[in-house]
Amino acid sequence: MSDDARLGEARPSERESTGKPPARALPAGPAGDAGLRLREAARALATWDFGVVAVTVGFLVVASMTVEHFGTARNAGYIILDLAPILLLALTMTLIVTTGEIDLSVASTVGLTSAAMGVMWNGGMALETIMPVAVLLGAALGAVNGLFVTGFGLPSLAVTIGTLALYRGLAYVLLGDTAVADWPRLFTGWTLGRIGDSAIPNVLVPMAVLAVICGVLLHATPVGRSIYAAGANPIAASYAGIAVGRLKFWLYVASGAMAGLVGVLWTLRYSSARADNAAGLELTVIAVVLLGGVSIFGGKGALPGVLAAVVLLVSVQNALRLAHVSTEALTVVTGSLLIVAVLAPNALGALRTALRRRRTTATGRTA
Amino acid sequence: MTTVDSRTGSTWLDLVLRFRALGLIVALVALVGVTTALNPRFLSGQSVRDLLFAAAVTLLLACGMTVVVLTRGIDLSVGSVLGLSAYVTGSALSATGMPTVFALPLGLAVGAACGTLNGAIIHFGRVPPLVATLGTLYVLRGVVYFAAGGSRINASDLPPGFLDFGSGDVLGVPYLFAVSVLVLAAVGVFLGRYRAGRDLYALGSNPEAARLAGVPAGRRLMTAYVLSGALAGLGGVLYAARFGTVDASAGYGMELDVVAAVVVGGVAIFGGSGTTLGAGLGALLLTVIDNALPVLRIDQFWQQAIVGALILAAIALDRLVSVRAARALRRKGSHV
Amino acid sequence: MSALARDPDPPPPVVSLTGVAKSFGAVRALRDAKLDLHAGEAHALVGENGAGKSTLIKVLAGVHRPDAGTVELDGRPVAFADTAAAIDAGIAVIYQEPALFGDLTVAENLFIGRQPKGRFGLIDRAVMNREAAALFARLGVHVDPDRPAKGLSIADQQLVEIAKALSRRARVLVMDEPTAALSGVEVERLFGVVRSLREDGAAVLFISHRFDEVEALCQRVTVMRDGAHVSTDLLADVTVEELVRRMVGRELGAMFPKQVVEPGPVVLEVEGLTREGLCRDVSFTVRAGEIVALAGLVGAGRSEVVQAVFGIEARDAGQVRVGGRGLPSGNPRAAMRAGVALVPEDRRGQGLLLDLSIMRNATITRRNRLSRFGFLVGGAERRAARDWSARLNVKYGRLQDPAGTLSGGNQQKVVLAKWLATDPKVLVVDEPTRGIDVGTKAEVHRLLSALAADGVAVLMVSSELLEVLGMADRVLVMREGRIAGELGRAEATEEAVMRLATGQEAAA
Amino acid sequence: ACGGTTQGEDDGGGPAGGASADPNADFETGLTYAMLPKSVNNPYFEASSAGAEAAVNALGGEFEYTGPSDASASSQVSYIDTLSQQATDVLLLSANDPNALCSSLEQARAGGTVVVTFDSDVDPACRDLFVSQVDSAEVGLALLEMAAEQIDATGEIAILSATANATNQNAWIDVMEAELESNTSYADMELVDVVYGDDEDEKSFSETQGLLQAHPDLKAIISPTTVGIAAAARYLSGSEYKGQVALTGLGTPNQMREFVQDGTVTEFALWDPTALGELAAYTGAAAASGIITGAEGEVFTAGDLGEYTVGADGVVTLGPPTRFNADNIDDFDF
Ligand SMILES: Nc1ncnc2c1ncn2[C@@H]1O[C@H](COP(=O)(O)OP(=O)(O)OP(=O)(O)O)[C@@H](O)[C@H]1O
Ligand SMILES: Nc1ncnc2c1ncn2[C@@H]1O[C@H](COP(=O)(O)OP(=O)(O)OP(=O)(O)O)[C@@H](O)[C@H]1O
Ligand SMILES: [Mg+2]
Ligand SMILES: [Mg+2]
Repeated sequence: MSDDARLGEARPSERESTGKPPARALPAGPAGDAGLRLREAARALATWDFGVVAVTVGFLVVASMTVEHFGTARNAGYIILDLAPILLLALTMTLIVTTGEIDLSVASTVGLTSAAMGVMWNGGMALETIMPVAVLLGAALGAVNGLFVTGFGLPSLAVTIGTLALYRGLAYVLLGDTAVADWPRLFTGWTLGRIGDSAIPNVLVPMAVLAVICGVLLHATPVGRSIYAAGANPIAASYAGIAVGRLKFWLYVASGAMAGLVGVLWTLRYSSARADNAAGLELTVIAVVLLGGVSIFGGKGALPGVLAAVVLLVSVQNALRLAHVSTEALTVVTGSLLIVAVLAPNALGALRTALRRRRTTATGRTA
Repeated sequence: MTTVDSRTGSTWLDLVLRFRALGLIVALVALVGVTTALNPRFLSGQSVRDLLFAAAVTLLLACGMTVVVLTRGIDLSVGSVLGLSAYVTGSALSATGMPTVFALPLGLAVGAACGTLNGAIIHFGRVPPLVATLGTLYVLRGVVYFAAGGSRINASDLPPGFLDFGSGDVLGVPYLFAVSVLVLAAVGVFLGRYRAGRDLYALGSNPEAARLAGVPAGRRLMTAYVLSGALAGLGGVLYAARFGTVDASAGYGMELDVVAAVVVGGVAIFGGSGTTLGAGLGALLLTVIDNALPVLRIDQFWQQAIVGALILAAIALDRLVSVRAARALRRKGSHV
Repeated sequence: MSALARDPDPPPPVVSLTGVAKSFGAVRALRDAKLDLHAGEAHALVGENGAGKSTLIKVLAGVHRPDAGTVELDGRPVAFADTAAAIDAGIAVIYQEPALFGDLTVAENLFIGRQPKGRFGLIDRAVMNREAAALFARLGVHVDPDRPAKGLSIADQQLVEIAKALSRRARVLVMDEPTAALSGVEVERLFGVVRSLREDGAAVLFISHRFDEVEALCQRVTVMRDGAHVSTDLLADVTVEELVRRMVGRELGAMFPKQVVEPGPVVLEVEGLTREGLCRDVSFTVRAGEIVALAGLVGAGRSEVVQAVFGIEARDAGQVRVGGRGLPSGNPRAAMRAGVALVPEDRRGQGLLLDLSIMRNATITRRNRLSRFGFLVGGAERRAARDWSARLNVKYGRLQDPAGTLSGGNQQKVVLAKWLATDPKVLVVDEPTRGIDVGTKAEVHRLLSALAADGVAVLMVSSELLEVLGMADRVLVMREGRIAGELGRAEATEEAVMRLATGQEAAA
Repeated sequence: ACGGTTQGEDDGGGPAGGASADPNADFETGLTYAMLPKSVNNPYFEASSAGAEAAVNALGGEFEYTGPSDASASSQVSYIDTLSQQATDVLLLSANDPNALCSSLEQARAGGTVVVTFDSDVDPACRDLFVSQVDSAEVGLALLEMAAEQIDATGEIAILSATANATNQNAWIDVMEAELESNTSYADMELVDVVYGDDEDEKSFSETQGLLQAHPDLKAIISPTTVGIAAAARYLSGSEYKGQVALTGLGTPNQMREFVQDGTVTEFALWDPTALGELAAYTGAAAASGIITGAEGEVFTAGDLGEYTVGADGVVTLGPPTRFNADNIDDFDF
């Protein structure tokens, strides 16, 4: 536009105002540029994701050196199998929590889809049709959550506590106290099987694919931007032309569908369709999402951290079992992990600011 | 500007605003009515006593939960705290055979200690409440496991006086329920009519503004979590007194019920608004549902589903009321 | 200096800040700030956006701890641990951004932490509401003390903030752009009250970008630039031009660089627009190349109108057409697709994603256009953001910093940037220069008229009469939700506008 | 695409046949034993583990008692995987689900671990032996018999069970229902309701309340679970129904003692869980030492418990349940 140039000229000292830190423009004192760069680097590194990833890697290394059987490919396989449902549910949960909402009903949705599968199987349907139907059922259940949250504007925590009970209850209505177990080995075998003769479980493939999809969606697409915006300030988001309600609705549908998928995997892995499948898993999923650095108030967080958190939690439990540590300790560790993981970065942050204060005071005096 | 006559056309509106609990009471009455119609025994002395007994503990915890939720917080550790306090008091009573009167203060102390832990982690550690208390939920439960292991405190180990306190009543009102209601009322007054109480609302409504207005956030948050913890501790004592048996799983998974009660009671989950009265009614409503379904001979497998559906219905109703209120407010605030 | 030279033996300052420094990460908000406040004086503090004014008073108010420098009260050095300490020391602050408790009643907002007590230390609500009502009466405004603060317009919120500060009967009253959202009438009343406080011996610090107000209220003025003290004089000794030069360190072009352009075809048509209880039967048109202003007293319903035009709020009746095509009610996306942009009045509430980075904020409205094959990769966003912050001279540390860390005015610039970036056919701006310093204000005005010259239809809501008169081709004056009259550029004078706005026309 | 996989096309792997047994072999020493209960922190399993540990010490092996804190199949799977990596010789398991554990158990057995289930069985194809506290029929009949004696075989009865999918409880309930149908001497007894306390004290407690309110004419409650019967007894003893409504089922003497003494409960039954654990350990040892393979008819000696014979499907049965009443209850302590 013709006036841009003029706008530019309007300010002779444009360099100063085009976003170089004022600290550069002003005499920066003895600490100087080098010090500044150091601090910038430090800040860049001290992001939450980095913290969790680092801790996870560190743990894996130490554990495989100290804990017998931990470092083996076989054990890695078990770990992946164990974390699969948590990780899958955490993917969509991350998206939802980033918009400032929550979905406590995921585990119950898994249970209900699993029970439904059992009923359909007993009804003589083909597994090839049952599986997609189960995923669709999950999506529908998610849509119900979405409707209550976005349509009627009810607090998602309340709604999904309600559906947590409702869906679990319906699961019992469907299957009661029975369990459906005669699943074809062809399929149950696949869920436990390994790729070729490697130690890598088959389930890793869909997991990886879905993780990448969610990661890209959240971090490299307009939708992702909208998700963060909706979480940071819904009003401003709608002023920016984002259909916040619709966005959240579809995220709930996605979460439901994901739970449906997990229901299928769960049923086949344990070759047992039961009303109480995955009971209580929701808290674990929330735990890893928070551990992964996603803000419960929305607008903050990233997927890599969450993925690392899942690996960390599951492998810690695995290592403790291998090390013959009692269940009690396992519970305590899980909890402490959650707290410490959040405490530590804060403590570091406090330390850094303290340091910086002393530095700048020094420069302040010399200035 | 907003030229407003604070009185005109706002009588029912004020009622609703001051008394959001209206919808709940309606629901409660309706439910009891229907149940009694179908099975008169539901209002027989025995079953009413049972109902009040069952409500007592949830009521207490919901009361504490309200206080923290008002500050934009949440306390998921209540179930574990209850378990810990129940076990500690139980074993103290059975082991040392100390007089029953000391049970309450002991339980309160245990709970308050846990609350202090939560508060410290949240305030000094700057850990979001949900994370912190989800953590202590695990940690404290683990502690209970350590302490209790596979052992179990049986009614026979507990002093009869304590059990009498658990099952006795005045004029048909169980002691336990009476205790809960007294606590509820006290906390209600504290929140509604004392400066410190109002500060909690302020903190939840707009933390940054609270800081600018010089509200002592640290002290208030601590108060909230210690209170919540202490009440959960007290709940533990009532639990032990009522059931006489305490094992490592006491209060397991209770947190979600309590949160449900609070939310159904119309306490805003993101802080700033709500009353203990509402939360209490929420707790009562859920307990009545739990007790009514078996009485109505509703198939076991349907019960949980129905509870869920009713929770949804309750919050939807509450929402309806508050939306009405907001719209009226708008009109009230406008000037054309 | 000169101020004190004039006065044979000056009383010791009530408050004096010296050598104050404060940094936020890489940003050095204050380097070497200095300020003296005397009892019974109204002291103006002026400076560009981001000069450090708000930060300085936040140091005084105990919000921030200074990295270096001293704060003295009655000549005694103090270090406020928190805001409570400062409040106890008799310092009351009206912050730049209203910070109310939406869930509490207006009265409780005023008295939080010091509510009047009755028996057993219980809060006495009746007394509290009475005192609140009295305060508002003193300000000559009517806000129901018993209604929740939620839903108050930005203006009413600011009035509540003012009442809050006044109610503390402080010895030091600090006002950070209290008038930004107010219009003439409220401002006059406010000044009346402030003067009486000053005569009672209170020291008043007044931050504003409106020099007419500064001259109307203050005796002395301190100029800040880049976080440092520049000068302190008696107002009588300096001209506005001189002050502006010291603030921005250069000469300023015309304040209202209005370009006369031949208006093109009608782009925006509003017909019989009605929103229950907020505005009624509003009709007007805006042609390409035109700047049309919506003037009126605060609360006249202007924001409601423009919000309905953009579709934020559904309209109860009426039509909105852009380029002849009707817009669906309550659908901002459709409005954006039709080429409408709205710069909302409440930048923090409606404009910004405070926790997200400056970059995200500046590019969120263009997230789709900036994406390649549906993916946002590479530096497209970064380039766009840097480019636009440069055009509007946003002063920031790093593009990744949260927008919330920007100074008030710079936040406003980011909001402008994100909407101008969509190069709209119809640009609707609600209080576009609220809290923006003179330099930038001139640029925004230049920008608006340049956009008009390019054939954009501009609809401007402003409470600042000079701005309205300086920029508008036509002025629509609203009163109590209705359009009270329309004035051409020629007939639009302060008197004419105020008469329509206040409804004295009938009397005259 | 293809016709589709539907029921019946496939049946799980058959029982693990294999090496022939050598009845005269000695018990190997130095074996590692792991006991995996439904969930830890449960007094009943604590008792079993005590018995098993004693046996293992006698056999000169290593004993570990480990398991999840929640009684869910999925968490048991993780523990089985862990144990099979550590190549435990003998796994003593009480299963939370008859099928969910199979694939993990198969891997464990492939790694040479002998899998002996006790208290609650899995699909016979997935384990070597099952040590049954009693056979389902006997328990079901005994429970019904006790109830009948206490209400002289007339009136409404109800059942307060554990979780809705508890394998053994459901088996016993089936037996009772069948018996009520067939046996004429129970003609005047009617089973009006089955409710589930999920083996949670509190839930069982309120379910009992519900039962009594829903069925004013209820004569007896049968609770085939230690948690349930204790909770029910405690409710009854504190309510107006005390003495009016009979209560029987499976409970531990220590929990029920006071209620037998105060007349709330006349008679209830249980096997000795300690002995059960002990037998499980010996069975595992025998199988690991090649003394038995799990085939029907094989015989082995379980320490001072005496001699036992492997029944059909590799089931070893402890014996009929012990009945406890005012006369004998003080002779037991578990
Ligand atoms: N909390 C914060 N974190 C980081 N930077 C900050 C923070 N607060 C202020 N700043 C920076 O400090 C500088 C001064 O901000 P300040 O709000 O004092 O300016 P101001 O003089 O009030 O401007 P305006 O007239 O627009 O209000 C700005 O560059 C701003 O970006
Ligand atoms: N969300 C709301 N809820 C209730 N009343 C509102 C709301 N928004 C605005 N109002 C009222 O509607 C009237 C017009 O609103 P507003 O003050 O925005 O008009 P305005 O002319 O744009 O004033 P301003 O100069 O503040 O923009 C005012 O009385 C205001 O109090
Ligand atoms: Mg400012
Ligand atoms: Mg406005």
